[in-house]
Amino acid sequence: MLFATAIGIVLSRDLIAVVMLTGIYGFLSASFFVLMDAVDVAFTEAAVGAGISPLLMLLTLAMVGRKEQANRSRNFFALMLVTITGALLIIGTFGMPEFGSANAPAHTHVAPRYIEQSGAEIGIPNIVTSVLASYRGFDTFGEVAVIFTAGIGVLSLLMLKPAPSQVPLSNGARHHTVLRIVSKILIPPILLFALYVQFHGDYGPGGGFQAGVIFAAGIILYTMFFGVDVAQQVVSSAVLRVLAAFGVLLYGSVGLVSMLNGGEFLNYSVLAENPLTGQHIGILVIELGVGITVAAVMVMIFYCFAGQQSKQVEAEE
Amino acid sequence: MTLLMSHYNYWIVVALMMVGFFIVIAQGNLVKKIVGLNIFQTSVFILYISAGKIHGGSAPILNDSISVYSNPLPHVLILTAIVVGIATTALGLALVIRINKAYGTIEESEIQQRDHSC
Amino acid sequence: MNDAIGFLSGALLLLGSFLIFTGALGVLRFPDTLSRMHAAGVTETLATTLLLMGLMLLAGWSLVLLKLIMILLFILFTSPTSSHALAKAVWRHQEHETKGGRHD
Amino acid sequence: MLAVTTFTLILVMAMAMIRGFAGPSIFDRVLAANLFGTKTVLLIAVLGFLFGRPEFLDIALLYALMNFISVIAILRYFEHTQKAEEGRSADE
Repeated sequence: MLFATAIGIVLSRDLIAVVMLTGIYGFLSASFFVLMDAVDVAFTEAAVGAGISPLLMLLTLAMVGRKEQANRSRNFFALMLVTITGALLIIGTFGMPEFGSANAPAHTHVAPRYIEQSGAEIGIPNIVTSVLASYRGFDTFGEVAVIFTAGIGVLSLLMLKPAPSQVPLSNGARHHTVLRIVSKILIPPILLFALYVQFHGDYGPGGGFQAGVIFAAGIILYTMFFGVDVAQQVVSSAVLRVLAAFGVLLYGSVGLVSMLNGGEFLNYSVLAENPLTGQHIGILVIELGVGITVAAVMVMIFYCFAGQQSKQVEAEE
Repeated sequence: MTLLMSHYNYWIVVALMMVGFFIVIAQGNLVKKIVGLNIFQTSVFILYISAGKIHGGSAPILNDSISVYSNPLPHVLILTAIVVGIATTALGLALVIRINKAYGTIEESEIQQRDHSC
Repeated sequence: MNDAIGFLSGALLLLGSFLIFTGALGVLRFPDTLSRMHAAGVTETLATTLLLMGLMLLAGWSLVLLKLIMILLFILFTSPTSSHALAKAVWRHQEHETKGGRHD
Repeated sequence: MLAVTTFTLILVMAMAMIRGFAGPSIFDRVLAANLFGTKTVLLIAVLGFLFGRPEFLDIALLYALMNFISVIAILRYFEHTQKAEEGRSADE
């Protein structure tokens, strides 16, 4: 089914249809991840692949137009190249271990240690969270920094001049009474759900990345109904910038504090008398940092895109 | 036959990857190229996740009643990769918007024409 | 008692599946957008409710039940809303088309 | 029973997808995507019970949320472009 969707994306010329299919594709791959036992990944993919990325593409399309031109000149060559590469890769797969076998090399190196020891060393049930936040804390720190940098990049490309625009997107939403009221009812539970995901990440699927995206989704929903300007009065972009940096700094400072307490950078065991409690505190705080950064960057990116859009409307009128 | 049954996940990955690759090299539209890039990315995610699956295993959340877990390590890697992926996608789309502003089009061929003519 | 609950949930699940199938058939076969939307919108709420109720009976009293109720509430809120918005958009679009036609 | 439901759901998802490919108007595609999303929510819930680990309903909840948001976003987009077009034609 995934493959069918992908083919559909290739064939479709109307870019909106492409975006719709991308959404379906995201849902499908997320379901696949659930089947493969990767619930945390499915969580993230559902929020990102099926929610945020089609949204951003739509906003882009609103600015650049939706029709694609026919372009057949290089197709034959491209098809050849793709077929050859694909054939080579398939030959390569014959050397790969069998699907689902427990003896594959990937399962014999460090993973058993994580599965057997993390319960005793970190003390939280969700192994993914403990690997993410504790064993590979350095890595995750890097990822958060990457997201922060991407946020800065988008900001510098689409710098939003704080000119008070009189034509916000919200004009169209005034007569959508049903939609407005329903979304007003729904937004608080969404934000609450985000917080639940944030703090429940130790025990079930969830964590900072997912919670950040959900929180951003709630604010984006609000923005879509009430316009960028109104939303900026609630969460201004200056606050967002500070928050994005604050998340990264929070993460880093946890590392520094553990160094000051005599451990290594990001070694949470020294944060409290009992190493397990220390790990708990450390993971909670850095997940919070991750969540804040992700949410702030996502909303920031959305503001940038939507702000461009309302500026363009003004330019046209 | 056993080979078919035991390696089909890799073939799905290869097929998806090639579709994404095809979109990136053959299509002139920049937004569509980004979609293709996303498909390519997802195929890599699927490769990792399916490598982490163990038959009869369950999701890696500790529970007394379960003894076999799937490998949590690929999950961690892909989790962060997805979020980084959306960040880069956003950056790419922002670039597309700027290109559209500067050139008035997002078709690769037209952009090249304009570059050559001036 | 347990048998009765199992039977009841099975019946609910079956009925829900049947309704969903009819809805999808309608979406696939009906001639124009608005009637397709009708097929989807009408079956969606009832079928979803039936299915989730069947699952609730299986779940028994637990956190799972609470989550199922949350999902049910959420779908009950959003599904008619999005149908409404979609129908409105289609209607406007068609009106727009005909207006444009008259102008030409 | 659960297996039957799962099978039906997958079948329905396939049907929605056909509509998504074929859909003559863009609204048909939106409808298909919406239907697809709702069915995915149900599928995840049912699968959770089928595999005996029903704790993962959070994911289903998130799917429902995302489905709603994307449908609303698309419709808002249409309104926006339509208004822009109307503005343009009024200028001309």
